[in-house]
Amino acid sequence: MKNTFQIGILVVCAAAFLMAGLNLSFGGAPAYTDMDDYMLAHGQEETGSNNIVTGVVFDYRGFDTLGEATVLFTVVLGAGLVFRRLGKKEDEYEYE
Amino acid sequence: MIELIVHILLLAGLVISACMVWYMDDLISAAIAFGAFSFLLSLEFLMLQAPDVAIAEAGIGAGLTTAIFVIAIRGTDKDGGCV
Amino acid sequence: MTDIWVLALGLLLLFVLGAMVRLWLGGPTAPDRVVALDAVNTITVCGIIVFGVAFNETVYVDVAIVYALLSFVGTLWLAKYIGGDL
Amino acid sequence: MVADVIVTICLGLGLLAAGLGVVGILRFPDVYTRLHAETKMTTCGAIFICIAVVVTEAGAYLATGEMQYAVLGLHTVLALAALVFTNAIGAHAIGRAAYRSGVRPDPAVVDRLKGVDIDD
Amino acid sequence: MIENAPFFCAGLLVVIGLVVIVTKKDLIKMVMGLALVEAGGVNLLLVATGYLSGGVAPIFTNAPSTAMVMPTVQAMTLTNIVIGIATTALLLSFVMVISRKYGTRDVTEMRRLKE
Amino acid sequence: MNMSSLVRSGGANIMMPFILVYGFYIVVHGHLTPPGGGFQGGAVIATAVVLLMVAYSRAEVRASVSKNVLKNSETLGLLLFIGTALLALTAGLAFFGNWLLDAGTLFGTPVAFGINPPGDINTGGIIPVLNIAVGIEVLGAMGILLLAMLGGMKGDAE
Repeated sequence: MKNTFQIGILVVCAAAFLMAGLNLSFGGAPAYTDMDDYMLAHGQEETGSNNIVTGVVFDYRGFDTLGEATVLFTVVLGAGLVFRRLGKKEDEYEYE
Repeated sequence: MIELIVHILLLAGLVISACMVWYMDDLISAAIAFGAFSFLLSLEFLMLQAPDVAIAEAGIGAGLTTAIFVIAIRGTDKDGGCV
Repeated sequence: MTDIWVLALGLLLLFVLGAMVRLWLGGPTAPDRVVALDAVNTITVCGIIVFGVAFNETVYVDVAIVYALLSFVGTLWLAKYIGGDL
Repeated sequence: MVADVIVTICLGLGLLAAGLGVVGILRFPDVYTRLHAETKMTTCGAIFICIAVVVTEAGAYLATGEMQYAVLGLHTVLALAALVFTNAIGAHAIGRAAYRSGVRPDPAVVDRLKGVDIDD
Repeated sequence: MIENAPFFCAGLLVVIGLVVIVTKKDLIKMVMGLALVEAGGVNLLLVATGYLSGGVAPIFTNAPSTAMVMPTVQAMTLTNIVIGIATTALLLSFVMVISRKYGTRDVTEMRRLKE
Repeated sequence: MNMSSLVRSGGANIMMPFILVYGFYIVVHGHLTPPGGGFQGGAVIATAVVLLMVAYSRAEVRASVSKNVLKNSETLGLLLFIGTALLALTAGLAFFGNWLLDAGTLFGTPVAFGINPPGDINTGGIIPVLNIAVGIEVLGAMGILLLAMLGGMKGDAE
């Protein structure tokens, strides 16, 4: 019973994703390109970078990158905390 | 037309390696399949004109992902054996 | 001349699929699969170089250099695990 | 055009070598022979493919004088050097790990490493 | 139909990752399924959405022409890759700790009040 | 008993400087070349550190790779990132404003518009600085993650 339920959910998910793939257009004209057109037209003079992807990452969407750096810092903090506590509790597994 | 054939071959390799991750019961074989998946994914990004993403995927997937999975597999083994 | 390079790219991808047969169906032990993974790495580097020439993307070969420099690190980790050193 | 002939021959040789390497992976009996075939033949194929690329780019550079073709050729040589060097290290590591993990060669051959301490 | 092959492949990768998460009982295998969804499906879908046929990469150094693909999705994917590897590493750290506490990796054998 | 293999460690010693140099090239040329940027270069440099970890045994890794250096480099990267963004407030711009753009000083040359094949490394404003900051941070984060996971394994390898 439970197995049938899981398989049903997976079939519904697969059908949804494949239907979504039918309606998108690969390599064609997207519906809204205003933001990308603006970035390609003015990005070089506004950010001073020849690589528009770097310009978008560090200038237009800088807060995104700041959040990413914070996530990375938090992950390192969590991993270090987990293993340090473990090393203190049991003598067999040393860390530090 | 021939670019489409190249795309389809590459995507077939991607799906096959993903199925390999699902199929393998041996964990180290699954990690190897994940490495092959990462390489082919990076080549697909290169085909889609995204060299920045491709080089990030190559640098992350080549060394770091395999290293993390291998360390985790070794760190959770009971016997710590091989094969 | 462009068609020759694209054809070579297709053939290299067929070789990748052939190596993946050993990775999935064959390979009674893990070292066989690592050997197949090494073949996939090498042929992928060739594929990137051929891709860069075929579509005249002159700077994509940098990605191939990163592949060639870094792909053996994963192989070394797997070999270290299989050999029991880790 | 003599350069086109050279490029075609080198590319064909490289593809043939890479294909033979894959066939060797699929057909050989045990790990060590597969490792032998794979490392040698795919590296050989990479060398020939890179020769074809370098000849093409040199021809384009001499014909047009644009710098990007020369850059592509030089970077190809760098990638080839890195590939050749790292393949050797990887093959050594795989072979050593396979022997240490207990996989022995096919019983028809003599195991010359039986009594040897290979820890270092 | 067949031109949309990258979108179908992305959908299939997401579904395969979900199948791995649902059907397997090994914790590391489940993390691998999550990494398949994250690194495979989502990134491939994003990058394939921004692709324009005939466009080149959005870099003005050595570009052959000025018909370029969309840069925003590539920037978002670039952020997503690093976050993906970081979360995968954190999850695997938790798996190592859990496995050491319960002595197994199998989710069906983990009980809170076993001992 | 558990000595490191000579070919593996020697090969790693030879390959590591090239990977480091290539990673720095990727980081510094982040605003010019296609495979450029802080994330990618940081990942490549972190792979060089990971290569050191795989080439030697665990005791040698514990003795040679310093955890404090990686930890401090990660903190330094984040601080440099936020500090560079904050300094835009002193120039009268918003947070993350490009206060070095076209200033004539470091990275301040005005960029040539359109397709310019060689590129000029002295352009870009604060973008190269942020590239370097993110590169340092990714290097420290990945290195400390791998080192923590390696130290968290069971200690019966010998």
